[in-house]
Amino acid sequence: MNRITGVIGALLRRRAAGIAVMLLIFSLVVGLIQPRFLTPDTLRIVMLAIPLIMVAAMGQMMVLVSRHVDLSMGSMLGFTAIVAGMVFRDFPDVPWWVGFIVAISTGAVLGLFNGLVVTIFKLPSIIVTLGTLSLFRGVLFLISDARQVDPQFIPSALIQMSQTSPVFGIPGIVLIAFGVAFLTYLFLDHTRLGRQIYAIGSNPAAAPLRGIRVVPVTLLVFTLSGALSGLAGIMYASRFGYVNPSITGVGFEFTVIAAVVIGGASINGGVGTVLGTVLGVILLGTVSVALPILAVSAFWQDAIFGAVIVIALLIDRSVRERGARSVVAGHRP
Amino acid sequence: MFRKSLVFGLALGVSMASGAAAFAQESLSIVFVGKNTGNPYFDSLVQGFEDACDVLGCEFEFVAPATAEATSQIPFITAQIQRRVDVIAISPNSPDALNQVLDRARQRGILVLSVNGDITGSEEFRDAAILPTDFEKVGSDQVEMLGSLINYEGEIAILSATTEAPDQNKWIVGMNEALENNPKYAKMTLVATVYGDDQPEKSTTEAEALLSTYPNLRGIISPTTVGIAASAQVVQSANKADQVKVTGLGTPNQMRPFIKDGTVEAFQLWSPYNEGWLASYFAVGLKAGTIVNEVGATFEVPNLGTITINELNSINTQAGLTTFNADNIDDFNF
Amino acid sequence: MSGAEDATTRTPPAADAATPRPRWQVILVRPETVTFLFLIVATIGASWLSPFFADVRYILESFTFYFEFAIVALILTMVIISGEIDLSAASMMALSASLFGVAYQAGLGIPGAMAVSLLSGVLMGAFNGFLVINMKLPSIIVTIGTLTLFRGLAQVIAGDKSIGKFPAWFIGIDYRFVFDVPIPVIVFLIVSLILGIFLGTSAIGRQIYQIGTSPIAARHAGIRVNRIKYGLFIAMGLVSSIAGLLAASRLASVRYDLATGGELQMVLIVMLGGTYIFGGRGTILGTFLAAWLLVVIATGMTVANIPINAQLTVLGLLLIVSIIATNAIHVRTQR
Amino acid sequence: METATTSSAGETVISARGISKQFAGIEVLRDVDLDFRAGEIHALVGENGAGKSTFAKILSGVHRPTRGTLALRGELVEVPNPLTAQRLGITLIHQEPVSFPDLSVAENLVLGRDQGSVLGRVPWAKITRDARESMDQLGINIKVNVPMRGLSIADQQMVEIARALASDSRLIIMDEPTAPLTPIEVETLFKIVRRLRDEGRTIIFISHRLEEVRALCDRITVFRDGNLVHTGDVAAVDDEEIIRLMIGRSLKEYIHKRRTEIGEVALEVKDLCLPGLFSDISFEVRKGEIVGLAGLVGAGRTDVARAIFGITPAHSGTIAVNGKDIGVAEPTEAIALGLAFVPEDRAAAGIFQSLSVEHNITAAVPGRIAPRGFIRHALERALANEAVQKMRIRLASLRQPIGELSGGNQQKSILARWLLTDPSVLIMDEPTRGIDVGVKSEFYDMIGELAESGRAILLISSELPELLALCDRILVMSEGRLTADLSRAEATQENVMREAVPKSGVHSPTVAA
Repeated sequence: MNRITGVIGALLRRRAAGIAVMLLIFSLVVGLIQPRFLTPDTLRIVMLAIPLIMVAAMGQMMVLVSRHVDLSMGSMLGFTAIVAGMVFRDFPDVPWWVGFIVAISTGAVLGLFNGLVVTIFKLPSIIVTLGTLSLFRGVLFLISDARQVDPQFIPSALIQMSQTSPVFGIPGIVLIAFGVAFLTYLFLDHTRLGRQIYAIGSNPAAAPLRGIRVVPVTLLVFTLSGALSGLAGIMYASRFGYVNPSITGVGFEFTVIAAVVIGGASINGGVGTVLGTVLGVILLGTVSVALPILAVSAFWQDAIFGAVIVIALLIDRSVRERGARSVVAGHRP
Repeated sequence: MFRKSLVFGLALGVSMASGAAAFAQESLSIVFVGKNTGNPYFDSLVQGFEDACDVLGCEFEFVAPATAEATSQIPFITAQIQRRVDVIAISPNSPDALNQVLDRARQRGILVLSVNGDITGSEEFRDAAILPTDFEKVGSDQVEMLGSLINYEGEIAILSATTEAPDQNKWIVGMNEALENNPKYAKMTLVATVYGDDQPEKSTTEAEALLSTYPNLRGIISPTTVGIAASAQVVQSANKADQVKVTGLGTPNQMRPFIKDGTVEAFQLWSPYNEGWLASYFAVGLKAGTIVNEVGATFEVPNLGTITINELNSINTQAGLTTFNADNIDDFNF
Repeated sequence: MSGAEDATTRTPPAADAATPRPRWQVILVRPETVTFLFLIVATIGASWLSPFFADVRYILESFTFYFEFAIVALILTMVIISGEIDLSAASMMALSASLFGVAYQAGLGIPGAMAVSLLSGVLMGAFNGFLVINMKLPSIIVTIGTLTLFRGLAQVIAGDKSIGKFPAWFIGIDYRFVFDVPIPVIVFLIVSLILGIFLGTSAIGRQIYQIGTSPIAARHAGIRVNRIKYGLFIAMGLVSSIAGLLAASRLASVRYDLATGGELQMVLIVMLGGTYIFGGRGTILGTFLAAWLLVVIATGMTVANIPINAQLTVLGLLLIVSIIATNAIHVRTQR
Repeated sequence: METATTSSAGETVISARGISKQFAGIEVLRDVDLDFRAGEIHALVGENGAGKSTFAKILSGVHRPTRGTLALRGELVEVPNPLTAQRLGITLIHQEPVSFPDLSVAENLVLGRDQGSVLGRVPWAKITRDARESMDQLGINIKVNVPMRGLSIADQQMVEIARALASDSRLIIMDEPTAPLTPIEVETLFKIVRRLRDEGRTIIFISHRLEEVRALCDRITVFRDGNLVHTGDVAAVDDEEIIRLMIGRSLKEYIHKRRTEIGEVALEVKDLCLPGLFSDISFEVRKGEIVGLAGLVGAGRTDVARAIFGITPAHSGTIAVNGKDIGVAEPTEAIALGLAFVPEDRAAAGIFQSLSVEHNITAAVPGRIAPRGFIRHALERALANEAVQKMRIRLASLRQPIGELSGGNQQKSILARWLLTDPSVLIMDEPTRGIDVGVKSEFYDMIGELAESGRAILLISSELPELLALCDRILVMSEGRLTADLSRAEATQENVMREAVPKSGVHSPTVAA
């Protein structure tokens, strides 16, 4: 019995391979039912559907690896997108790239705020970010005066990033998404700081004993999560062409968390790979594109995402059976 | 612990005793309860109210909940009842969840107007409905619009809001009837009706699926502002503006770039501004006794001319839809 | 192993006689006292903001809008005291209410539909309990998953149509009065009283605190930790479905988006009431007071026509501040 | 086995002067003066809580001394944190290896050791190569690119040692490193340690086992009650003397003298199995009898106790209390049948730290304080008061959080909790761990009294002298099996140890808890 579970465990541990296989099977099944699914066009649609999730997922994955979670991403996305949009609206002459700087730096500040509350008051990040989820949304309503930024104010250069680009026809935001994934990979796997994030998540109590400064690294992780949400925010403006305070980013955090946990990042910290996360995002994107092509009601989407989170948690547990580890210990300080 | 709650009750009671007496009303007070904040459509509607009240000397305020969820307007209506306003105008988020609270408002002598959308099936819970146009005709108008863009032939699809959105469904019924019954549209085939839930992400995915599933698609009608913007965006990024025509209902500000770059040739809507303007005149006239709220009655409104009260006490601000295209879009800002 | 432990284990006998804090201090730094003071300040502030606020009838009527969340928050208080959390309650409300609506439409009649709804609540609660207790997953992340799942299922089952046309006797519970007090207020008072007595004086109530303080020690002391936690999660599902039914009665209709975002308000009420996010501390009284505090704040701002923009900010800020404040109070009084 | 050479006259590497440490106003270490020389293996011994671990933690920067100074080769140094200690060449190898389970062995080796910019590139190839090299140097066969999670405790211990070596530490402190190791592993470890000494490094070896101290160490320092009571060459003192120095008096004072007869069988365990932890456990404990359960850490003693009490139930086998066969799946059921269990980890599994003494004492008897389901406070107060008096618990108020009490009084409260359930079988797992010497003797008396009153007692302890003094019989466990059942007459330190050491040579079962 031990050997069998060992084999399954080994397979599951190769999470990336597992997701790739799932992706393949899923695509084939959908393709059998609806042959039109297996066309290059679907690939294009999927690629356009995932960049925002991918960018934010990199941030969320780092947060999970450090044994935290960030529920405020949707509000940070909306917040940064509105701020960037307002800059475009109120200063029509600024070039498109200023939006990137504004959104990313605004996001970084919001993320830093999350990090500070978590580290200073030693509170569980999940509750803190649940609070800032509504706080940020409220402030975003205040600063935007609850007004939408209309498409006419979004620079066309920005809009064009979501369309066919000179680089093999791949849209700019797709390139950005994969670029961010690659940079995240370099950062997490090949820099000392990146490894420290894993160390903190793997054993927070021992990290200081090895000279890792837990508080600054944690702050950095939350700041990065905010900054990447900001990048997703400006990409939202590019992709959808307008920013609405009450729509933009609502519920986004759940999609991102679903993608990241499918990708194999553990809620217990210390585990998570860029490759797995990228595949998780693609799988989720493929599912959401396949639903309308199969003419399945969009109503199923949330239920499927919810089920996916629960199932991914169960897989995570079976892979990393931690014996007598207390149920509550996870969210105690 | 319950000793403490008693103390609380006392404290509340004391503070209540010193509560305010009724405030003398100087002029008519109108409150408009929107669907939700951040909905650009209502900016223009509110402007209509404000301008009319400037002329008429009424007091106007705009409130709206954060989400368009069914129950979210209830505390706002109750608060307005408590404020003893004279008129509550509301864009209802639910056709039936508001019935009881609206009933209460009317018991207190408050005039309740449903604006921009009706509480279909619960009409007895409001005094009158101010609707932008005759909703029965919207469907056929939209089919005609798209038909004119594609020479009345080819596959078409509808991208709507939610499956149960009452206004959209009424219009979709109208579209289907026109397509079936009018020989003019015999060569147009409706291949799909899909729903984007008025969410940009879902609407975009649905529109993309339409393009991918129906390679011969010639046109998309999207009778909702989120849907038409998403459809236009999808067609634009797929470089299929020549092949697939997008039209529907949208606001000029939302659609301006697509009109400018030729992705969308024309779309339609009405004037939300006039809804606010008309509602204010109607309310003030009714309260002053110069207008009778009876089916068939008529009254004059500056700029809009003679208005007739239709069946179920519904009032339209304009007969047909306004069409926006490259020629006139810059005349509008909402 | 750690220094702190060395200290406790090696305390010379002389250090035993630490004097406990004076009683007045114990009472004054209780989080509930803070909630109560806030309530008074908020009531005065709201009366000052709008002359229309200070009206008992109006406040009682407004309470009915938050009543469903408040009653769920009472059970949530016990769940959080036991060291767990349940964020899926608002979604459970929506799914059970949607099932109620669909069952009624299918011709089951109100009693049958209510039974379906209550049963679904029990099952959803048991499902959460299963994932947390048997699968040993952290409740906070599990219930975020089921939050999405249950809401999604509600959407699948009920679409986005409004299901209504319930018989007249069923609807309008918020507009029935006993001595001018709406029935929901009376229900809330009675339920608070019962749960307050249960949690404060029953043996199981005591065990809930002990579980929240240390689940391992509780198990070693023979407390049926898993059974009690299961009970709490099921109670959570049951009370959510009851809240869903009450909302259906109040609104005369149900939709899948019922109580969207309600989990935040529920957690806000519990946190405002001074319950410790890490478990082991908190009272029903605190939650009871906090429910009124939320009503006073939200209603005060609404009747003063303060834009919802500012309201959202205030509530978000309130949640963060209340967590930080109760945390600080509990950490201070820990030793 | 090579005999320990007497102190090679190495120069003094580190010297401590007047080191004192207070925790929350309580002095746990008093004016310790101690020098360590290059090229020596120096044993630190003492009872639990004597201060040896605290002293080691001060040396390695985990704690800072309240008073006193450290000098490294004559120069005064500050050691504010473990990283500084590391840079000064001081490494502490914790009793339970501190590792990062999700990171690879190689990465665990370098973490915290690598200097340079945090944004600097991680030289993976070099890290892996170096890791292989240091494993080879130690002569151990561990794959360096697998996650730490899968390693046995012993292997993790070896990785820790490799880490200390790789960082070129001159002073290596090992806190009870042999506890989870098999004899073969211990031998490997000893070889490595001797080699390190021969390279001129200093090794501080904290241990409970005198025979290990004798086999390995050059000098010995004995701590008692926060004081340094003796330093000298190992060869110059005999075991008897060391024990006397450690506990301050002769053990013989404690010996439990039986006054009543041993009665019928109270607890009977048959063929108890829990795969991976223990198998084929059969024994019985009679009324009035004190039975000891001895064994090394990880031998499965605690697991057997937990299984009997229903915390992690056994897979097969039977347990009978007073002749009644029972299937215990929950502690609640065990309690109802007359079992009681004082757990090893008092802070986590015993007390409710922040709750009052009163609530702690009455936690196991909800039925007695709440006859109809609702608590009657007068009843509860009376029960708690009576227990406090009977157990002579010293406290300021019953409403005081139990965390404020001393370890001994906490433990008495736990015992008081169980006496309220009137158990017929009492299982105690390391009941005297972390308790003052003074209170300890009180405890021994109490255990004796409990047996006198006809209760069956199963006593798990790592302090052999304690078991030898108190028990009527001693059961010995090794590698999850019962290896001996020794009567009081047969039981000697040597006999018990011989049965306790693993025979198989493979790794001891990993401790689950």
